Amino acid sequence: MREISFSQALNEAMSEEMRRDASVFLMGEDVGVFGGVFGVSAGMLAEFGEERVRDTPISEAAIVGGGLGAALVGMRPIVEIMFADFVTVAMDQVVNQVAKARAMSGGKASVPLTIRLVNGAPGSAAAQHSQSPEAWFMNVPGLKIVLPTTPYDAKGLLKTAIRGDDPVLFFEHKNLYAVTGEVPEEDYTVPFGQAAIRREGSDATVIAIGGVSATVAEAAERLAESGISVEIIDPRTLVPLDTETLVNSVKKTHRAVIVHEAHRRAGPGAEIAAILAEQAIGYLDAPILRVATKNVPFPYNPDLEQFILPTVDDVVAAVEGVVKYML
Amino acid sequence: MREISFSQALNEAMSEEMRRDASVFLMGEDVGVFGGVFGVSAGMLAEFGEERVRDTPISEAAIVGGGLGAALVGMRPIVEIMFADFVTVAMDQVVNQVAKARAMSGGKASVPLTIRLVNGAPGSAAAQHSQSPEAWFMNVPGLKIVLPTTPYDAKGLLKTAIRGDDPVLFFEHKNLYAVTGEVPEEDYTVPFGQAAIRREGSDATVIAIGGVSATVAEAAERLAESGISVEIIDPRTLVPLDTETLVNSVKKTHRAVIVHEAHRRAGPGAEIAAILAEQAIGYLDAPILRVATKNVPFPYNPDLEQFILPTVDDVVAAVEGVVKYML
Amino acid sequence: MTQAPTNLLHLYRQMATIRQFELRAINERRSGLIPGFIHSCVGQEATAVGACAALNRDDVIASTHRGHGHLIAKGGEPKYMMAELAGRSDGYCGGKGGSLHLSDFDLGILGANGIVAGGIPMAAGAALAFQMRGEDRVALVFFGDGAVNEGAFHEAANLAGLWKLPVIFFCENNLYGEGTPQHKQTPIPDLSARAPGYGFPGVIVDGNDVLAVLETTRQAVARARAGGGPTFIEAKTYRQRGHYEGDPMIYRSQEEMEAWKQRDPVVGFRKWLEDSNTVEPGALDATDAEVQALLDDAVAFAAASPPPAPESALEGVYGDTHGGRVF
Amino acid sequence: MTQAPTNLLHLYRQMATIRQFELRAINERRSGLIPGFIHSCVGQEATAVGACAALNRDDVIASTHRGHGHLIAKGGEPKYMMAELAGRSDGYCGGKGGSLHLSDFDLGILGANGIVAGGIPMAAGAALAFQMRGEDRVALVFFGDGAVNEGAFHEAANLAGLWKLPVIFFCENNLYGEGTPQHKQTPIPDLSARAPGYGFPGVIVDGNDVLAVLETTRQAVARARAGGGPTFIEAKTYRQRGHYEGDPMIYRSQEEMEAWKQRDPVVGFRKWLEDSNTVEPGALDATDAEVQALLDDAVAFAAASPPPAPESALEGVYGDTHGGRVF
Ligand SMILES: Cc1ncc(C[n+]2csc(CCOP(=O)(O)OP(=O)(O)O)c2C)c(N)n1
Ligand SMILES: Cc1ncc(C[n+]2csc(CCOP(=O)(O)OP(=O)(O)O)c2C)c(N)n1
Ligand SMILES: [Mg+2]
Ligand SMILES: [Mg+2]
Repeated sequence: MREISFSQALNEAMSEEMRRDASVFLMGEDVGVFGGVFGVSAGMLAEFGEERVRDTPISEAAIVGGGLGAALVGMRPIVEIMFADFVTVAMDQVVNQVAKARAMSGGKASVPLTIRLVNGAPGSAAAQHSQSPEAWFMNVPGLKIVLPTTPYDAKGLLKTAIRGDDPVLFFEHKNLYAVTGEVPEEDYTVPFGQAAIRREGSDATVIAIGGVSATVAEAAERLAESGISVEIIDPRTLVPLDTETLVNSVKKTHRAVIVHEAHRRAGPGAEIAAILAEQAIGYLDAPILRVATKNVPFPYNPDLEQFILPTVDDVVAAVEGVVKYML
Repeated sequence: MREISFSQALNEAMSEEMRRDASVFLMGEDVGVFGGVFGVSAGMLAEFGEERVRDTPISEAAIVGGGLGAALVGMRPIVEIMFADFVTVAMDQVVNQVAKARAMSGGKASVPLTIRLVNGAPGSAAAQHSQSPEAWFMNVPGLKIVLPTTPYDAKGLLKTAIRGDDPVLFFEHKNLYAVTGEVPEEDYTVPFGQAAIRREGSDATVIAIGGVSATVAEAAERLAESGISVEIIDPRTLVPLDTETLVNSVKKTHRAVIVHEAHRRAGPGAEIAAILAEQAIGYLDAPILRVATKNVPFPYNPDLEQFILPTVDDVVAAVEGVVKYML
Repeated sequence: MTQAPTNLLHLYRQMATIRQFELRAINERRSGLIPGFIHSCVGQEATAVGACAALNRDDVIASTHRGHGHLIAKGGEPKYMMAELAGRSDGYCGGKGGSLHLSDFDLGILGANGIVAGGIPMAAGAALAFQMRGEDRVALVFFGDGAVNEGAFHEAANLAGLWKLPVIFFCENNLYGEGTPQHKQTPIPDLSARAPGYGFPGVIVDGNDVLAVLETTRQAVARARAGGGPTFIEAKTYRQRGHYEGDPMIYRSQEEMEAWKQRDPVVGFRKWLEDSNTVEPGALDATDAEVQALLDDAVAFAAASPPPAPESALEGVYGDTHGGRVF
Repeated sequence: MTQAPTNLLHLYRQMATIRQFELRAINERRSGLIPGFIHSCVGQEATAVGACAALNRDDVIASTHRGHGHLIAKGGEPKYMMAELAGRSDGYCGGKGGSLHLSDFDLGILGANGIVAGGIPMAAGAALAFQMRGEDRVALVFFGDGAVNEGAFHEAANLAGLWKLPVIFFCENNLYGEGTPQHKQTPIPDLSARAPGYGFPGVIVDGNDVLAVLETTRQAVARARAGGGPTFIEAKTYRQRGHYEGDPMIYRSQEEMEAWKQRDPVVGFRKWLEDSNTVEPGALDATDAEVQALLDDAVAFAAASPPPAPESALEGVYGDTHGGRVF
């Protein structure tokens, strides 16, 4: 099968959906002429024109709220928040308007709105351009939350988001854009709420959320060399969450380590740990560990940044810890 | 000792600090002439005047950001967000400016800013006036998060917030304002990071966060009647969190139930469950349960609202569940 | 009063319906039928009716916390509204929205809103959709004098001016935002003076003169339909009752309130219709009687409507449930 | 050019320092000394220097992502700035802030900012503190043309106009926000036209003429000190380089860039000083040499400065650690 980049996969998903459905359009800061700050929408302006690939002022609340209004009257907007850190500017629109529109209307309002956000740290981008805020939104009922990790999933999950009737926060990790992988030419979608087992194993379950996929894969390789067999689960969507697959894996391996790049305290791993502590407690042979970004704003210096980020070493140490643990 | 209301305790804390320190002032929507929508600052305008008890336009970002700027040049502002739901409008200021100012400056900036927010549901206030968003901010390093539950704590914790050099989100639950309790006349403070053991017990630890205190106390009474001895821990501050007291209690009782009014998914209970699943796993004789608001926006109808809120029955059932549980 | 070719009796009927709706709702809140808060628009009937009379059925409005009048003027039926205020299953939102979140997408009512200025971006977004699809439709958004100081207003106004969106910014300037007078919220006497900063005209109209409001809105709507872009309409009016029912109103004088009562829009229009012999003799009395009957029916309908089942709180949050999984 | 009684050579020295700082920083980024992004202000030296020359040392500024010039003009020392850009321990923020978060509270520099418009409310807040304490100090906030479309600008401008705060809103209109020209972001030609909507004057100045900028800012500062409230200064200028280093600049023409280079503020001011015999012969060459030496030292200083210890990432987030507990 052909291989394309994660970025190209997203571009294809948007372009194909825009070809098949006139109600789909893209709007955001520098998504048009510039092709997106990370180049994801490169070439789309030429194909679809200024109306449907729409450069906006720097007004995140109006971008998200505008997308909501268009969605409420039948469009299927895709809006881009250049860095996930800036979703704070549009927070009221996301939390109090977009997320709740359907519920407040008694189920009648339909909000087919996809909000693409770029998260992730590496690169000395410092405290305001590095965050992974997905956990905040897990606490806001009404949203769906997607974190693709492969080009295949990126395309298939984005199509599901665009075609669905609910608002979706679609997080794209900076480090993944250049990653390549197999993506079919034919149309396909990837459903929400189905975790992917990225690697089968028996000694410990590692739940790898979003951009840490490569870190975890490398750790698993290294652990395999020392005879530790790791099962890697990629939830793909945090809301809805495929609890079953997570719990079943932990029931099999009896050990769980959760890895993510969001800050550790009250990050997405907290919810997953809590679910396991409720639903799999009797099967656990070790503490549930979380490997995540330390609880400080992202520092600029790359060594400090690296120090607070979850690393391969951290994952290896955590897995070794749970495997060796004696209750 | 004299008894005063929670609301009066807050009023006293602010007034006394304003008397002793000219750099303290209060600013927010209708905090002056109106005395605060919930009456917390009643009478303060008369004593301190318009300069220091400052009615603002409806501009939450400017209120919080204004407080930040004043704090950076040596004031100790208290700003009020009328309903915690509206902090979304000021989210960028809270998350990207206030929380990070010190860290981004290499520890040099001092941000003695207290942000008071009114959280909590009961009363058919519906989806945009009922939320308890404290968990979002637990995921934002740089903030301290306080949830007082008694008049004594309200006064003492608010004084600690005002006198401290860090930004504090101070959540006041609507249901608590009218609660009365003993409060000394003399000056005192309550330190952050020290949980209170509200009731000692041996069969299960119930961690009661914020406004659910009465619900949990009632459940404990009821459980006592059927011979189940509950230990109630009130963390008082979520950041810093008194992990030690929580873990020690669970090591003693071997069972944990966490109760809060924030939505269940990725609420503050997730983090606490995760901590226990890491630090007390070997002591647990039952799943860690969370009793919290169900994962839907707050409905208007009071029965529906009641249905999604954590109730005494829910707490009783959860505790009975963990006590009867056989691993 | 300005003349305009329209069904004047219909305008009167709508104004009388709004007035009666408010008075009945206030009563029914006291009687216990209505559980939540009410922000009545008594005194502001002419803005709602005049503005909506300039719209077609397929045009849309976005409304505010003080939205009952807007809804009725846009075609909302009192019985479904009253049932919603009572939290019943036959309400517009099945009892889940209440006063603050009333909506009806068939009637082009995108929703009341609990967030000041929260609905403004969505109106711009709906207008964008109309423009992109080449439809002859406009969006009109109501907001108060207090709302013009929120960032969401600003961002949406700029976007609408930039893209010449068919949206009307309709400001009901009732001189107060809660307890704070306009001059303590904004440094300028006329809020419409902000419009040129967004590249579109701002006009002032007597908000207690329904025909003047209608004529002004018609011109704005015509301009919008013709591709001329937005207009900011500032309608000077007054709310005769408290910000919410129960408001002690310590922030304004008896004289001021009395003076505005003399300019009551409903009484005034009725008198004008009578004095000018514009309508058949007896038609006004007949209309009043009709309205009474309509409201009697509405209250009876609401009281008879079954409450929603508590478990229904869990429905209608998402458009699908992904294979039956609830999350 | 406008005349103004000031040390003209000092102004030139500052402008030349900024220019050289930027060019050296760009080089050192290529060389690898500087790890993060740089948004250079080459071409905008006159705004920074002219504006800050009107301030006293105890006045404060809030800056932007394009803030190096502002810092130097307010007294920032190139060596500590360069060390910060290099992420070293001797940098202004100990290597934790980087270009986007440079600050020095002793010099009244409240911080660069990674959030467009993010620093505007804090400037208003600092001005509020000065006003409340009766100090003869002002705050000046820099922001770009793109920033005036953010809600934070609007809310802060309204607050400042309302309270007549001693704050100067200094807009560096360089015609673009990233790749999007002003006319695709705002419907009005002059951004200063928004100021009357906030009750204060807006003035336009040639942003490439340092003396004109100085004179205009002086008037605004005098007005602010006299209690007259804010002024919006729109300085028309141009950034000669990309939005960030590496920007392909596909969104603007070679001709446009060339035309503005002809109006280079540093070259122009130097020539004027030379031609008008305002400074001693040789003084300009001597200054250029001084500046070169200063920057050589700065780079050497940065390169020699030890990197912070990775573990120091965990420090400086809070002002205290509550009895040694890290959280
Ligand atoms: C973002 C936000 N801030 C504050 C409030 C609380 N609040 C509700 S209505 C209101 C006053 C609004 O004033 P205005 O816009 O003039 O409308 P009016 O009530 O006069 O109709 C306020 C402050 C809110 N609902 N949302
Ligand atoms: C809230 C927010 N939105 C978007 C960005 C991304 N961004 C950084 S600079 C910039 C352009 C700013 O334009 P302008 O204000 O004119 O300043 P200039 O870069 O021209 O100096 C944008 C969109 C950001 N940093 N913050
Ligand atoms: Mg008003
Ligand atoms: Mg610019």
